[in-house]
Amino acid sequence: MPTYLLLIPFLPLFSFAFTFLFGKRLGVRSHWLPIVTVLISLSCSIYAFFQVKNGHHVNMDLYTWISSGAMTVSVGFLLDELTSVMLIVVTSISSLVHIYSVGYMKGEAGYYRFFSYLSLFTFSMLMLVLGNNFLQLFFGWEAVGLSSYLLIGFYYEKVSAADAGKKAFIVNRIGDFGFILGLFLIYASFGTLHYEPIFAHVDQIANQTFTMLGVTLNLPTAIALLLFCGAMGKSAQLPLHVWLPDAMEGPTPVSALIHAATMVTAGVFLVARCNPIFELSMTALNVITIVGSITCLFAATIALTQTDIKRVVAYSTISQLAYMFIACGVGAYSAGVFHLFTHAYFKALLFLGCGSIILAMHHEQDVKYMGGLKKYMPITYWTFLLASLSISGVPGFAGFFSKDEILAMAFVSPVGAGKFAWFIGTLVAGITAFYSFRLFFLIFHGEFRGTQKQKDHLRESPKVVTVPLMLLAVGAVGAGMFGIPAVLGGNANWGHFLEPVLGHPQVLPSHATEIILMIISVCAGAFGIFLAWKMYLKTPELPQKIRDRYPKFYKLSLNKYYVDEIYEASIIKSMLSFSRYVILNFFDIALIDTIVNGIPRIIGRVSGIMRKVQDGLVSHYLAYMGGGVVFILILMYARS
Amino acid sequence: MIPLSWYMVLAAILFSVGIYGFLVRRNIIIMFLSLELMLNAVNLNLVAMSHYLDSLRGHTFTFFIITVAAAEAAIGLGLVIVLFRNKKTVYVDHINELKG
Amino acid sequence: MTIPILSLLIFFPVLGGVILLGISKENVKNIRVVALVISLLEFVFTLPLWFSFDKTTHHMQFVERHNWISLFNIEYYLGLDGISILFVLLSALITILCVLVSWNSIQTKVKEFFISLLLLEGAMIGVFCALDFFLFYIFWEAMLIPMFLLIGVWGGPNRIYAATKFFLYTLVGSLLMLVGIIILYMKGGNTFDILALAEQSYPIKLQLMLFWGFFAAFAVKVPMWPVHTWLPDAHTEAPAAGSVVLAAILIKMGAYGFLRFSMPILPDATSAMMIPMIVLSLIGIVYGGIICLAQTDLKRLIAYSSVSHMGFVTLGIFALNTQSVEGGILQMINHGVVTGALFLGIGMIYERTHTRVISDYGGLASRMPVFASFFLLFTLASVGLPGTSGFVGEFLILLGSFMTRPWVAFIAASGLILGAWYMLWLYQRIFFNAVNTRWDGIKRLDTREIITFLPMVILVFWIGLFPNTMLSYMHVSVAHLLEQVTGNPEGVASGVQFAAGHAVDAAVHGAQYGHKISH
Amino acid sequence: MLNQLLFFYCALVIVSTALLTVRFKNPVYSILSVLVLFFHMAGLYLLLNAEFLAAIQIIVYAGAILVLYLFVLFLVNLRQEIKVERFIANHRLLTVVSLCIGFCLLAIIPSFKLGAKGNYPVERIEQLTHTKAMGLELYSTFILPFEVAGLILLVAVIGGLVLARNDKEVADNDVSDDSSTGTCEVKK
Amino acid sequence: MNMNMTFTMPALNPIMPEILLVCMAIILIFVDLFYPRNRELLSRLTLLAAIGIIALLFNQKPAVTFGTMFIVDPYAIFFKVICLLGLLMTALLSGQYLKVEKISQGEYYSLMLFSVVGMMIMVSAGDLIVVYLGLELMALSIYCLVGLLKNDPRANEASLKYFLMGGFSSALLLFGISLLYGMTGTTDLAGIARYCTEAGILTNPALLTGFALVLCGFCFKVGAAPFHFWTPDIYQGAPTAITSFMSVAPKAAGFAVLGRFLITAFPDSQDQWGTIIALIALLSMAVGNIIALSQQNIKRMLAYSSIAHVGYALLGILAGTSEGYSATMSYLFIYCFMNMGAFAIVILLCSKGNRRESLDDYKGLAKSNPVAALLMLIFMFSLTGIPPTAGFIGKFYLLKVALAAGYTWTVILAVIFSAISAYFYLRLIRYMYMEEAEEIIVLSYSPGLTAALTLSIIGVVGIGFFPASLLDWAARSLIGL
Repeated sequence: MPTYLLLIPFLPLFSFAFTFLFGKRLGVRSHWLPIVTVLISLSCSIYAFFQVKNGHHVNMDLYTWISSGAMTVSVGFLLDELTSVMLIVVTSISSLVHIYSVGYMKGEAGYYRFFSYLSLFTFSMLMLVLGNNFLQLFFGWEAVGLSSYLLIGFYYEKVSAADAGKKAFIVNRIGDFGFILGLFLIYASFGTLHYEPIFAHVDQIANQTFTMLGVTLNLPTAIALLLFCGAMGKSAQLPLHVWLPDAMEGPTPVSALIHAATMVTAGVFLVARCNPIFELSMTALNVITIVGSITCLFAATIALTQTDIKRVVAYSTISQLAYMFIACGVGAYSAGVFHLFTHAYFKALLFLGCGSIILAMHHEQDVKYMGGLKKYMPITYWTFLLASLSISGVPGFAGFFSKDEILAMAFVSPVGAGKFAWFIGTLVAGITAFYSFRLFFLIFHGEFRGTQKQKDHLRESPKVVTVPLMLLAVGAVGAGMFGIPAVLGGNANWGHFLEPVLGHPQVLPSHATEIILMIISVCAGAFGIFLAWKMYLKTPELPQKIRDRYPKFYKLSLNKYYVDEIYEASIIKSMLSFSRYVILNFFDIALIDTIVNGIPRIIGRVSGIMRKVQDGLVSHYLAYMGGGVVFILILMYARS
Repeated sequence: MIPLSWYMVLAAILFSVGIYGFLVRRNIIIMFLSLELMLNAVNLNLVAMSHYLDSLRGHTFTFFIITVAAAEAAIGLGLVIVLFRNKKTVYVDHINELKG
Repeated sequence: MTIPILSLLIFFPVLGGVILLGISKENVKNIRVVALVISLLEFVFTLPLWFSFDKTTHHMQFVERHNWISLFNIEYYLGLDGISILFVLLSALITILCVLVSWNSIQTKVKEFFISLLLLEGAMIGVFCALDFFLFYIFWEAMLIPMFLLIGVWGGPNRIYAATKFFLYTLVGSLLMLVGIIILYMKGGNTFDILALAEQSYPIKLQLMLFWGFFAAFAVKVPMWPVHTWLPDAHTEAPAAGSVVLAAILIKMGAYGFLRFSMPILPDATSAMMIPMIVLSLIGIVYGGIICLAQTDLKRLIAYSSVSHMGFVTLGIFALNTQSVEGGILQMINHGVVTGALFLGIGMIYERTHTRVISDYGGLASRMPVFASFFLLFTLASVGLPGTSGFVGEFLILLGSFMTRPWVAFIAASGLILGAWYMLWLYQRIFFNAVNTRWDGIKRLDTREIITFLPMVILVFWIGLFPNTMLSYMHVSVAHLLEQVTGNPEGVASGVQFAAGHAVDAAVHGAQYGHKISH
Repeated sequence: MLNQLLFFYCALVIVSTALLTVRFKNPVYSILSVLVLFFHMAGLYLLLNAEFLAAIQIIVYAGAILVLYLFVLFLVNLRQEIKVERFIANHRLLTVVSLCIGFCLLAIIPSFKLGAKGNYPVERIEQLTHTKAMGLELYSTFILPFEVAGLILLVAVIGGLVLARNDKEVADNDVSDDSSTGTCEVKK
Repeated sequence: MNMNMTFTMPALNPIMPEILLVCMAIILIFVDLFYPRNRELLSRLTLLAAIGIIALLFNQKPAVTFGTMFIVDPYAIFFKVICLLGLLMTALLSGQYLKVEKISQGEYYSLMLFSVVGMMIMVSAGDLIVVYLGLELMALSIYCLVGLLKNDPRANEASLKYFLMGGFSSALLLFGISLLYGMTGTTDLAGIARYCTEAGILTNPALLTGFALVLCGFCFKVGAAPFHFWTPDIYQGAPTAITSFMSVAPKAAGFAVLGRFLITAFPDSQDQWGTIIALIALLSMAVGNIIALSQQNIKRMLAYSSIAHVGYALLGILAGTSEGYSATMSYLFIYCFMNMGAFAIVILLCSKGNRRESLDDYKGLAKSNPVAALLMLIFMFSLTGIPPTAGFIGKFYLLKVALAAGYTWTVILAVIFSAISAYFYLRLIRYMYMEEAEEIIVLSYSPGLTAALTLSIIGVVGIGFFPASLLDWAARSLIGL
C-alpha cells in the first residue's frame, strides 16, 4: 500500500500525540513538529494529486474496524479526484494556518495545546476526506467536531467560549442524528457501508420505497435527506447555523482553518461524495437548493449590520456555504466543489486578515473602534482588499469564476428551484459585495475611532503572520485559474478533472446565457461595492439615516432574526424545565420513589396498627384464639 | 334409654359456658374454675361415648385428664400465689405489662 | 483443564480475605499492600482465560463439574463462553482499580473494607462463571452482603437509607426470581443445569410467567425503567470503590442474566416480550438522558446516565439480532470501563474537595490539567465519540435495532444528542468557566492515581479502535444464542420493509463486499 | 324413664350451677357451686355406669382440687372482690365469641356417627366391676400413659415446690441457703 | 381370660432414652439436694445426658412398643435429636445466664430434662392419649421454668399467661380428641386413619370439627397464628435461656406431633386441611414479619420472627408429601442452630443489672466487639435466608416443596413476606455496623457460651455450604412413614 497516503493523515496524528503529551516540556518550541508534519502531509497530498491526475486511484483497507455478523466495516483509504482536491485544500490551508499561528498565538497560555489540537484537527479532517466508507467518514466527521469543540473552547475560562464550544458540538450532534440514521438506512438497503459497492449498485434503489410505522417513503429521498441533515449541521445551514457565529469565540486562526476553509465544507463534501444517491431524488435536490438559497439570503442580510468583524466574516461564510449547496442542489457538484476550493482561500485570507487586525488592535474586534488602518498595516490592507474583491466576484478573481458557474448552472438546471436559487444568488452577490466592502472601508479607511492607547500600538504584524497572508492572497486571486469556463476561453479543466466522481451536469448553459448571467451578477457586485463606498466613505451619516428609517429591519438583522433567542426559549429552557419539573420532580420523585418508599411506610403503619392487637390482655388473646377456632371450623365445613 | 346426643349437647353447653367464664372473668381463680368446667365437659363426652362404644378407652382417658387437672391446679395456683406476692392482685387484666 | 482455574478465580479472593483477617488492623499500610497484591494476582490468573479461550466454539470452556447437593441434583458447575469471559476479566481488572482508588479515601475499618471488597470480587466472578442455576443464585445473593456493607458502612451521610433501599429492592427481585427458578427446576426435569434447561421447550404461558419472574430480578439490577430509583441513591452514597464496582460490574449482571437465562431458556417469551422490553429500554434511554439535565449532584448525574446507557444495552439485547446483541455486550464492557473510570475520577476529586455539588466546581482544567484530560477522554467515550469505546457499542446497537424496527433507532438515537448535552455541560461546569478560587491550592494527580487511570485509557482506545479483538470472542456464542432464541443465527428477520423484499440484490451479498474490501 | 328423669335433673343442675359459677360475684360461691356441679357430674357417671370415675370425680376433684382452690382463695384474701367489677372490659364481645364456639360445637352433633364398637360391653364391665376393668386396662394397655401421668404429678410436685416456696422468708432452708451461696458464688 | 395378657412386660429398649433421661432428671434433684454448692456439676450432668442420649438415639432400631402407643422410627429420632440439641445448647448457655440473673434453683435443669422427656414422648406417641400426656408433661415443666424468676413480675406474668392460654388450648385439644374418639372408637392414630377410610366419614362435619380442634391445639403449641399470641409476651418475659430453649425444642416437638397426626391419622384428607394450613402459614408470616418491624426489644423481635418461621415451616406440612415433611424437618434443624446462635448473642450481651434487650444496645457493636457482631450478622442473614447461609437452604427446600404441591401463590406471598422480614433483620445489622455506640460494651465469653456459639456458627455456615448430608438424613427419616 502506498506509504505517502498513510503519511498524510498519520503524521499529524503523531504530532498531535507527541505535542499533547510532551508539549509542556517543549514550551515555545512545541510548534515545530506540527508544522513540519503538516508540511510533509502537504507535499504528500500534492504528490497524491498528481498520482490521481495520472490515473492512479487507490481504494485500500488498512484493517477491519468493526465486524459483527454480516456487518463489516474497515478503516480504509480512497484516493480519487475529489479526495485529492480536498487533500490539497486541507493540507495547504492547514499548513499556512500553522505557520500563521506561531505569530498569532505567541505567548498564549497553552501554546502547545493549541498546536496539538491543530494537528488533531488536521488528522481528523484528512481521515474524513480519505475514508473509503461511510463509517470512517463519520469518524472524521465527529473527530473534526471534537477538535472544533476543543479549539472554540480554547479560552475555556471564558464562559462564552466554553458555551460556544458546547453549542457547536451539540448542534452538530443534532445533525449527526440524521446522518447516522441515514447510514443505517444505507446499510439496510445495500448491506454495506463502503462507497464502492454502494455507488456500484446505487441505480437499483431508484424509486425504491420502504415502509416505517405504516408510512411509505421514497428510499433515495429518505437516505438523501437524512444525510443532508448531517451536512446542514456541519455546514451551518438553516436552521442549524446558530453555532458558527458563536464559534468565533475561538482563536482567529481556528476560525480561518476550521470555520471557514475546511471543516464547515465537510457537508458540501458529503453531498458531493454521495451525488449518485442525491441524483436519484428530485425532492432531495429541491430541498437542498431551497435550504441553500434561504440560508444564503438570510446570512447575508445578517452580515449587513454586524459590527464584530469576525462575525461579519462568519455570516458571509454561511452564505458562501449556501452557494455551494445551491450548486449541489442543482446538480452542479463540480461547481460546488470549485467554489469550495476558491472560497477556502479567500475566506481563510479574510479571517487571517481579521486576525492580523485583531492582533494590532489588541483583541479589539468591534469595527466601531477601527478605521484608517490602511497606513499602519499595508500588507494586511492589500491582502484584505484582494480577498474582498474575490468574494465580491470581481471578474478575474477566484470568487468570480466559481460563483458565476454556480449561478449559471442554477439558472439552467432542471431542478425546480433552480431559477429561484439563481435569483437569490444574484441578489446575494450584490449584498455580499456590499457588506464585504462595508467592512473593508470601515476598517481601513476614514478616521481611527479607537482609543489613543490603541492608536500608539498600531503596527503591521510580523512576517510569520504576513507571509501566509500573501501566500493565501495568491490563492485568492489565482485559484480561479483551474476552472475558467470555456466561454472565457478557458477549458473547464476543473469539471473534466472531477467528472469521474461528480459526473457531468445534465444541462449546460449556452454561452450566450452564461455571458448575460455573468454581466448581471457582476453588475450586482459592482453596485454593492459602489453602495458601500457611497455609504461608508462618501456620506458616513447615510447609514444612520437608513437605520432610523427602517428600525425594524435593522433590529431584526442586528439581532440575527432572534433565532438564538427563539431556540433558547423554545427548546433549551423548555427542555430544562421539563426535565426538572416533569421528569425529576414529578415522575422520579413524586411518582416512582413515592411508591417505592411508600410501600415500606405503609407496611410500617400496618405493623403499628397490628401490634395494638397484642394488647397484653389474656382474655383478648383468648378471644382472638377463639375467633380463630371458629374461623377454622367454618373453613372446615366449607371444605367438607 | 338416653341417647348419646343428650350427653353431647350437655357437654357442648358446659364447654361453652366454661369458655364464656374463661373469657369474661377477670379473677384468675374463677378462670381456673371455668377451665375445670371445660375439662369436665370433655370428660362427660368421653365417658358417655365410651359407654356407647362399649370400650374403656374413654374412661381411662378421663382418669388421666383428672390427674392432669390436679397437676395443673397445683402449678397454676402456685403461679397465682407468686403473682399475688409480686403484685398483690389476682386480676388477669392487671397483668398486661408485656404487650405490643 | 488440569488446574480448576475458575474455582481458583472465585475462591482466591475469599482466601485473600482470610489472609487479611490475619493482619492486625493497626498497620493499615500492609493491609492495603496485601489487598493490592491479591487483586493483582487475581488479574494475572485471569489472563490464561484470555489467551487459551477457543473462539471457534459456543460450547462452555474451562468447565468444572462436581455433584454438590445430590438430593436436588444441584451441581458445582462452572464454565465460560464468549459472553461471560469478558466480564470475568473486567471484574478482575476493576477490583484492582477499586483497591487503588480506596488507598487513601478509606480511613476507617480499612481491613473490613478490603475484605468485603475481595469477597465481593469472588462472588461477582462466581456469578459470571456459574452454569448451575442454583449456584448462580447463591453467588447472586451472596454479592448483596458485602455490597450492602460497602455502601452502608463506608458510604456518605445518607448511606443507611441508600444501602437498605439497594438491599431490599434487589432482594425482592431476586426472591421472585427464586420462585421462577424453582418452578423451572420442576418443569425442566429436576435439574438446575442451565444448558440442559435451555434444551427443553416449555409452554408459552409458563415461559411468560417465568420471564416476568426473572425480569423482576434482572430489571432491578440493570436497572431498567421504572425500577431504577435505587441506583442514584446507591451510587451517590457509596464510597468511590463501591460506585465503581456498582457501575462497572454489578449492574451488568442484570443484562448478563437476560442473556444467560431469559433468552436461551425462555425463547418464545423473549420473542413475545421483545417489543415491551424495547419500549422500556427506550423509555430508559430518553428518561435517563433528560433527567440528567436536572441533576445538581455529580454522582447522581452519572448514575442517571448509567440508566440511559443501560437502556441502550437492554435495547441491544432485546432487538435480537447479531449486531444489536454483540453491540449490547460490547456496550456493557464499555460502560463498565467508562462509567467506572468516571466514578474513579469523581472519587479522586471528591477526596480533594469533599463536595459533589456540581456548581461548587469550575475552571478545574487549569488547576488539574492532567485530570481534566483524562476526564475529557472518558466524557467523550460516554458521549460515544467514534474512535472511543463508547461509539462501537452504541453504533452496533442502533444499527441492529434499526434492522429490527427502524422507528426504534429513531427514538434511541436521540439519546446520543441528550448524552452529548448533559455530559459536555457537566464537563463545562466542572472544568471550564471561571475558576472557583476555593480550588486554587488543589492537589494535582499523583502517580498512583494516574496509574489507576491508565488501564482505562488503554481500554477506551482499544475497544474504540480494535473492537474486533473483543467482538471476535462473542461471534460464535452470540450466533448460538440467537439460534436458540429465534432459530436463526442472524437473529430476527429485518424489520426494514422495502417495496421489493430487499432494496438491492447487493444487500444479499453486501457482506461479501465488506469482506472482499477488507481482505 | 327414671334414668331420663335423673339425667334431666343432673343436666339442669349442671348447667345452672355452671352458669352461676361464672356469674357469681363472690369466688367462694363460685367454688361452692362448682362443688355442686361436680357431684351431679358424678351422678351422670353413675348413669353411664362408670362408678370408679364417679368416685374419683368426687374424691379428687371435689375433695382435693376444690379444697386447694379454696385454700388459695383464702390465702389471697380479697375483700374488694365483692366491690369491683367481675368482668373484664368489653366482655360482651367475648360473650359473642364463646357463643359462636358453643354454636359450632352444638351444630355438628346431628351429623355425629358412633365409631367402631370396643370389647367392653356394659355387661362385661358389670361382671368385672368397673374398678377392676379399669385396673386391668390401666396396667396393661395404658401402662405407658399411666407412667407418664406419674411423671406429670412428679413435675407438679417439683414445680409447685419451686413456685410456691418463698426463698426470702425461710432463710435457713438448705434450698434457699444454697441459693444464697449461689448468689455469693456469683458475687466472687 | 386376659390375665396372662395383663402381665406381659412390654419391650423397654425403644423407650430406654426417655427412661434414662427421667433417671438423670431425678438424679439431678438429688445432686442438687446433697451437693448444693456445686452448680457446675448440674449443667455438666445435663450436657452429659444430652450428648449421651443423642448418641444412644443414633443407634436405635425402629420399633413399636406399648401396643401401638410408643413408636420409635427415624422420624421420631430426628425430632428427638433436635429437641436434645436444643437442650444441649441451652445447657451450654445457661451457665453464664444463671450467674448473671442469680437464678439459683437446682430444679432448673431437672425441669428442663422433664420437659424434654415430655417432648420425646410426644414425638414418638402413637396414641392421642400419650400425645396429650406428653404434651402436658412438657407444658407443665415449661410453665415452671418460665416462672422461675419469681421476683421478676414480667417472668411471672409470662408464665401465668402461658399457663392460661395453654390450658385453654389443651381444653380445645381434648374436646377435639373426644370427638375423634367418639367418631372412630379409638384414639390410636393409625386406627383413626383405618376407621375413617373404612367408614368413609372423611368429610363428616363432626369428624372435621374434632380434627380442627386438635389442629388448633397443636398450632398453639408451635405458635402459629392465630394461636401465636402467647409467643411474644412469653418470649420477652421468660428468662432468656428458657426463651431460647422454648424457641426450638417445644416447637420441634409440636411439629413432630402435628406431622405425625396429619400423616398417620389424616393422610387422605390433605385437600381438606391443605388450604387451612396454607392460610395459617401465610397468616403467621404476615403477623410475624410485619409486627416484628416495629419492635424495639430484641427478644420480642425474635419472638415475632419465630412466628414467621413457623409459618415457613408450615409450608412443608401443607404439601402433605413426605418430601414436604423432610423439608420442614431440615428447616427446624437449621432453625435450631441459627436461632440458638442469635439468642446466645442476646445472652452474651446481658449483664448484671442490665439485660441489654433493647435494639439500641446493639449500636456500634461491630466497633467494640467485632466477633460478636460478625456472628450476629451471619445469624441474621441466615434468618433472612440469604445464601450462602443455612437459612437459605432450608427456605429454598420449603419453597420448592410448596411449589411442587402447587401452592404457587402461597409461595409468592411467602417470598414477599420474607423480603419484608429482611428489613428488621437488616435493622439490627445496621445498628451494629452503621451506628455509633452509646456505651462501650465489654463482653465476657464463658466457655459454655463460646461452645454454644461455635456450635451454632458451624451449623449455620457448615450446613450452608454442605447441606447434602442433612437433607439426605431428613429424607431418609421419612422412609418409615
